[in-house]
Amino acid sequence: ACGEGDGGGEPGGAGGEKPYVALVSKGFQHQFWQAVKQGADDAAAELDVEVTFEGPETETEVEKQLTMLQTALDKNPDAIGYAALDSEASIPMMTDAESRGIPVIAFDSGVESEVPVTTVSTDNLAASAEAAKHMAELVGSGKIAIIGHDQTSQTGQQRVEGFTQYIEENAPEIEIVDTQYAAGDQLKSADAAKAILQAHPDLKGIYGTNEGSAIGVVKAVQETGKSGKLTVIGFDSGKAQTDAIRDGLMAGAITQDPIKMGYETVKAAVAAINGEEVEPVIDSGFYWYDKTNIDDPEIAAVLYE
Amino acid sequence: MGISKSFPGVRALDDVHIDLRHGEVLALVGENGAGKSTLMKLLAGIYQPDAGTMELEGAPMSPAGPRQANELGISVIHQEFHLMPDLTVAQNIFIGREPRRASLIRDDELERRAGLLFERLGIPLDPRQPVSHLSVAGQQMVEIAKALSFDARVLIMDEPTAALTETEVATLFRIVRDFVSPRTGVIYVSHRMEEVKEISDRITVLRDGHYVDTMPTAETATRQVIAAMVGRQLEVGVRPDPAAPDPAEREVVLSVRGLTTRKLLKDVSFDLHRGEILGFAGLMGAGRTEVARAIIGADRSTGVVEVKGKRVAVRNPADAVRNGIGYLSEDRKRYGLLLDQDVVRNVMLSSLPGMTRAGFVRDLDGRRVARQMVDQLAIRTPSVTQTTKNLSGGNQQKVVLAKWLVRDCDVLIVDEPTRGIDVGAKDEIYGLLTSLAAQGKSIIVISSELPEVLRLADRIVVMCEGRITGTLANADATQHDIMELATRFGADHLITTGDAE
Amino acid sequence: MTTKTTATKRTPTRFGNRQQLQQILAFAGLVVIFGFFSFASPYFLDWANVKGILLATAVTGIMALGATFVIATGGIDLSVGTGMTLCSVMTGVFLANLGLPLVVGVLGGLAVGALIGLLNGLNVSYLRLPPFIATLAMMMVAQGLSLVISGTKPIYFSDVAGFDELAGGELIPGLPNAVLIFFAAAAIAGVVLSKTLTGRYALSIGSNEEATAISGVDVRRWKVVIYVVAGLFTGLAGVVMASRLNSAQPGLGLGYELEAIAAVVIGGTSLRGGKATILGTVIGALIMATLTNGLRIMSIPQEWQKVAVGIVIVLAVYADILRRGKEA
Amino acid sequence: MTTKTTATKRTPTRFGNRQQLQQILAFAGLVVIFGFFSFASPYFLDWANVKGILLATAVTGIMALGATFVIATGGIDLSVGTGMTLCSVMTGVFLANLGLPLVVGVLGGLAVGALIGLLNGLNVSYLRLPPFIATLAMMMVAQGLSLVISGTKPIYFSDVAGFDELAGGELIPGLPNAVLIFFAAAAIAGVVLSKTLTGRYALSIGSNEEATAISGVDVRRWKVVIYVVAGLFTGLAGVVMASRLNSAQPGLGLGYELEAIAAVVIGGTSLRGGKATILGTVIGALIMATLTNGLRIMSIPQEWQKVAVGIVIVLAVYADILRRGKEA
Ligand SMILES: Nc1ncnc2c1ncn2[C@@H]1O[C@H](COP(=O)(O)OP(=O)(O)OP(=O)(O)O)[C@@H](O)[C@H]1O
Ligand SMILES: Nc1ncnc2c1ncn2[C@@H]1O[C@H](COP(=O)(O)OP(=O)(O)OP(=O)(O)O)[C@@H](O)[C@H]1O
Ligand SMILES: [Mg+2]
Ligand SMILES: [Mg+2]
Repeated sequence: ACGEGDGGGEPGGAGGEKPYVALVSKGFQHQFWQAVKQGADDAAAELDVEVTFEGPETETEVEKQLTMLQTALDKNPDAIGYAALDSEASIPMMTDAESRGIPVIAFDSGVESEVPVTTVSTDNLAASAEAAKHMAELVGSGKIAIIGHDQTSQTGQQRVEGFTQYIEENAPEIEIVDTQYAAGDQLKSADAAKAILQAHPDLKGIYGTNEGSAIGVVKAVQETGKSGKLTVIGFDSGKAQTDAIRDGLMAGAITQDPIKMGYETVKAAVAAINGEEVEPVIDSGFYWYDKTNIDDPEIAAVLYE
Repeated sequence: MGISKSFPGVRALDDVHIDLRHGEVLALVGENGAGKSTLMKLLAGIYQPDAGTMELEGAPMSPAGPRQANELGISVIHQEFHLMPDLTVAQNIFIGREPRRASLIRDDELERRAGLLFERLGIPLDPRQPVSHLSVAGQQMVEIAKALSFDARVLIMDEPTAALTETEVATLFRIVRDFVSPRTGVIYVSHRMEEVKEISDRITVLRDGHYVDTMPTAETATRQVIAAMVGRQLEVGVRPDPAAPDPAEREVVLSVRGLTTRKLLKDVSFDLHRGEILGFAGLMGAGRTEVARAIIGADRSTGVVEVKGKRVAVRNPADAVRNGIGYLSEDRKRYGLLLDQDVVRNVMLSSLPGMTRAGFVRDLDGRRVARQMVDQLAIRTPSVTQTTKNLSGGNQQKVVLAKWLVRDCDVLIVDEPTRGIDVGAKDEIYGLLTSLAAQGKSIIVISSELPEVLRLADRIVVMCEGRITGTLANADATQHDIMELATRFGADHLITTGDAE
Repeated sequence: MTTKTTATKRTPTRFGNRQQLQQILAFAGLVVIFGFFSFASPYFLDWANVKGILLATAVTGIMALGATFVIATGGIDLSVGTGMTLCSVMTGVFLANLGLPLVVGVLGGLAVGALIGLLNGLNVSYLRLPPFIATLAMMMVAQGLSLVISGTKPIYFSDVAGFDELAGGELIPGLPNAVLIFFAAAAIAGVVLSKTLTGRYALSIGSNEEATAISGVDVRRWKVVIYVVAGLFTGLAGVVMASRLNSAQPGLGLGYELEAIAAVVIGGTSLRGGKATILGTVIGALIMATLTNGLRIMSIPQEWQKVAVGIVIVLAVYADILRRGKEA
Repeated sequence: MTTKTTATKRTPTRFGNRQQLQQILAFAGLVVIFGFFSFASPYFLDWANVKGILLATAVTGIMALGATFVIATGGIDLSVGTGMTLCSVMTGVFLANLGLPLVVGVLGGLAVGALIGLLNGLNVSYLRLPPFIATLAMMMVAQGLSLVISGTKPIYFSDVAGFDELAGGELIPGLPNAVLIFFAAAAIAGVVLSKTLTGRYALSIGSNEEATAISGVDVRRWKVVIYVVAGLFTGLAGVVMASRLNSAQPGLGLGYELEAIAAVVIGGTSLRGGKATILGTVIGALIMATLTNGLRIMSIPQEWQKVAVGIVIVLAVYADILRRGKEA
């Protein structure tokens, strides 16, 4: 990615003076993506660049996202941040970006292409294995279930896969009896979790793979009056989830560091615009948090309301 | 063994037989709901008989559907229109028979054929016009043209003239006479006895789903036919002596001044007095319906409408009804009925707010009123909760009339009020309207049947081309006078019969 | 006057009875589905599970009640889903942000629903927009406004005492209030549809709008009223949703409109208008929720669940058509 | 024979001409929107961006073409979105998994679309299911099957030489094939709608189904044909989508049906049936894509974009209604 070519390297963007970084994410109305946006905005203020942020409604809308990416390219930004819903579908556009001389920073998940100068992401497989590790410790043995948030996206699949793999390899006495998906919708996740609880009255734990799923599970446990009898493990944060952990309804959850993810993405983009070297992979990290460490400054900093 | 056909709760036809001879016009008459249309639908393959057989030129015939009936040479003009409003006239006529080249429809050829057909029949319609732009009479003409576009041996016409004025009826009769040949025949269903007299060779009478008799037209008096239809002697009423004092001297209830619409009406002005029946006569398209629609605010117009001396702003029919003006449309299917709802709901529709208590609709009242109306108008229906779609044409018309009788407006505008209603009931309705006027209601009767206008009206307004060409007191009016006023604008006849040249 | 009244003697059944019979029979599909799952899974008939099904029906069910009115006129309401969300969010603003009293907040939520309905109604009546377009636009506007107003963050009711009891409490022990509210709303909707001018005119307009207008009904005004009534149900759904989640989730709602409309249509209401029953809508909503629940209880893989639901809907509606065909 | 025909005299313009005029005027809304954005953003009128808009229109546009036929009959097709996905996935199975020749795979994709249409048509015609229900069920079944068949993972065409060129190549330099295919499909759809029996009967059925049947048209059979035609367009959309993404994404598709139907309705086709124009549908699809693109180019925050799109749709359709009202 270098600044040669017609217009691509010139300071473009809406303002015309500040460098302009367009971020195309996987979503925009979920709390997680809003936190990424916040990190990006922080960096933008700090580094004096202009940032826009958008993403499709759900994490299945690969084509919508490509159209967004296309529009973003047409706005002639100085750099692009891109969280690919499909790691291959955007390859032609990566080439397009390269030919226009616009550097690309991948975030959240990678792209099957040499074009992105770096990838800022959480290792979802490792993160969900961490969730599994805690589940195994807390449950010991018996039946557990998973409420997934998305059956087809890479993230959605990895959050289930990493968890399942860990249980299979490290906790043979635990059985995953069911995995249902409910689109991250709290109400639908609650209904799904209740149905599973009904079918498996001796269930000992449920893992929800994102904020909506996890809160839905908590709701289900509350509504079936099984509070305390069941180990609930969640993912991401948000007020409802942190409250549930404080109240003991949820044993704990994995949090990524979305703010850092957004921040690092923009920081890397600015570095690329200025022609500086960037690390090929930037790990934005993840943490396990529960009642005991929820108020640690290190954790509190990465949790969003 | 005759033909039988039942519907839930109704035995529409019970052991009925008719025979149509080569080269004749057979009239089929009977009261509303006698089963005429049902019989015609059996011949057309729309219904299958429960029992009985049909033969065509000696060979057994049982059309499984309308198309098969067409192929057998049976062509039908149904009482209810079967038109596609969004398609053009030509597209409607040739639906299912589109000329094609390389599987593409040739609309130019379609229009040419339709044009030729209209020329042959003397029907002044534009083949390229969408049917939704046509008046009821225009739609009826399309149906007629469509039926005649087939190479038919048997032509069935179920009340084809109900929406037509005399000039078009003359055209139609010429068409029928042209059609009849030694290898063809016509079955003609009508409630208009003069027409039956004029056009038919024999008359078959149905009553209550049963066969009554077949009589040669030339040797039968109308009185006898009517007696056979209703099963007793019936006095056909004459216009009662004009009420005294002359209604035209009472106070004006509705005054219309300078009513003008962009499309047709020019400066229409008239007064309607209390207790008066005002007739509106004119040819098809003269604008009588337009006057009514303009008054009730269904169409945009300029001009002044005063009710009891006070100027009123009528922006929509709801305003009109609020001011005591009700309008019964000539197009009962489109503007009259809730076809998929029952008699009770139809009858209650205009009067609903008056039939509530504490905001709740009193359905018992509605049912009582509906029963009353069913009795009063002799509506033939298995129950007041029958869906109106399943009623015979004439009975549907009675339901619409009942709706307005229940509403009890001071001014009632009735547009072709007896369309499709049998002779007996017609007289009942005439009596009813006359007694309403006697009670002090004011009524405007728009009708294409001059005898009807002459029978009912105190005064007659004649229209031509959107203008009022004259107002006649009934005593002075003759059919001839009216026709002259109705064709005031010279050679501009809407439909001219072939021999007029 | 003639006295020929062969008519009345030809009525074998009283219509009233027949209609009741029909509606009772409409349960059949639901009963078969229930029977099947009870047989297939020992857990299905537990009261806890039945309660779960009812609870899952409540929110979509309330939306479907409102949609029934609009569909009765021959229209369609695509704004029920995100409209419901906007009502939740506004309830959140009233209660959690502004700290208004509970009753005021709840009424406020309903009022927002009525306002959504009012705008839909005005657009349909006076701008003569097709209902599909008017409510599609409203669907987008409501979705956008929910996000703008909430700042794309959930609004929590944790500090609003008693709000979660609204839907989650059990006035009748064992039966969550959400379900109670749904049934009460259904009863009201039933009366409104069949016994008030609003309902009657909705059906008349759906049956034949032009004839209704010529009969002296101010169709435009009544259409607005009908959409406002639908909006009130949307508002109620929003409040119940917010109470159930004890938070207003601005991102939710899209897709609920299809579920609600599906419930209405499965219940036998015709999208062409003129025919609608509230009992049908309730049953339609129950069928949808029961199917989803039953298949989950049986641990059918998610992807097959979709296929199964699709097929069962076809069968259920076809059975209903056969049954009605026989009676007619 | 008289030649004075009052009826003709009152029809000033030939129907054909007027309709053409109307369609040309329908561009107005689009032109205004285009004009506004060109003024508002310097990047908007770049060929690259216009190309982007056209590309974004292509897939939904092709689906909308098919939906136009169903809507012309007075029906609705909710299965275009996930049906399209199933066609992508099956194309993937044919080409990537089974390694069939390119042409066979593409025709196979279309055939799957036709099969979806066939099932919809049979359900609507012979089981007499309301189109809403039949296609809703198909929407679910297709979604489920896409996931089942693909094993919930995308199928990549990386090894299928030339497949991505299908949509991504540029036969006419500067214009992606996807756009070319869309325009070609629109031309074909236009001819089919206005010049073949399929189209004529679709409009006729939508205008008055009973009358069409009584006129001797085998309505049930033709409805099946019409749904199959719609299905073929769904299939084409699936192939183009797969080629554009160079992969079949099984999770995609839900929600596209609303966009497609919206494009049709914005284009002036009535959901009551009987009235439909292909040019309208194309314009409708372009309006939707242009709006979304323009607002993005202007960097309007995403939540406000929704609100703006909703309002502009109301305005555009209202302007269209006013214009048509004046002419009538
Ligand atoms: N589809 C139907 N379902 C139920 N009843 C029907 C149906 N069609 C007709 N009927 C009933 O059958 C009887 C005969 O109806 P039909 O239409 O043949 O009468 P008609 O002689 O044509 O009367 P009109 O002069 O009023 O047109 C009527 O009582 C009518 O209510
Ligand atoms: N809904 C309509 N749309 C368009 N044109 C119409 C409509 N109704 C009537 N017209 C046309 O307006 C003209 C005036 O018709 P109108 O109905 O007022 O005449 P009329 O005197 O009542 O005669 P009739 O009812 O016998 O046709 C006719 O030429 C008719 O074709
Ligand atoms: Mg009849
Ligand atoms: Mg008239």
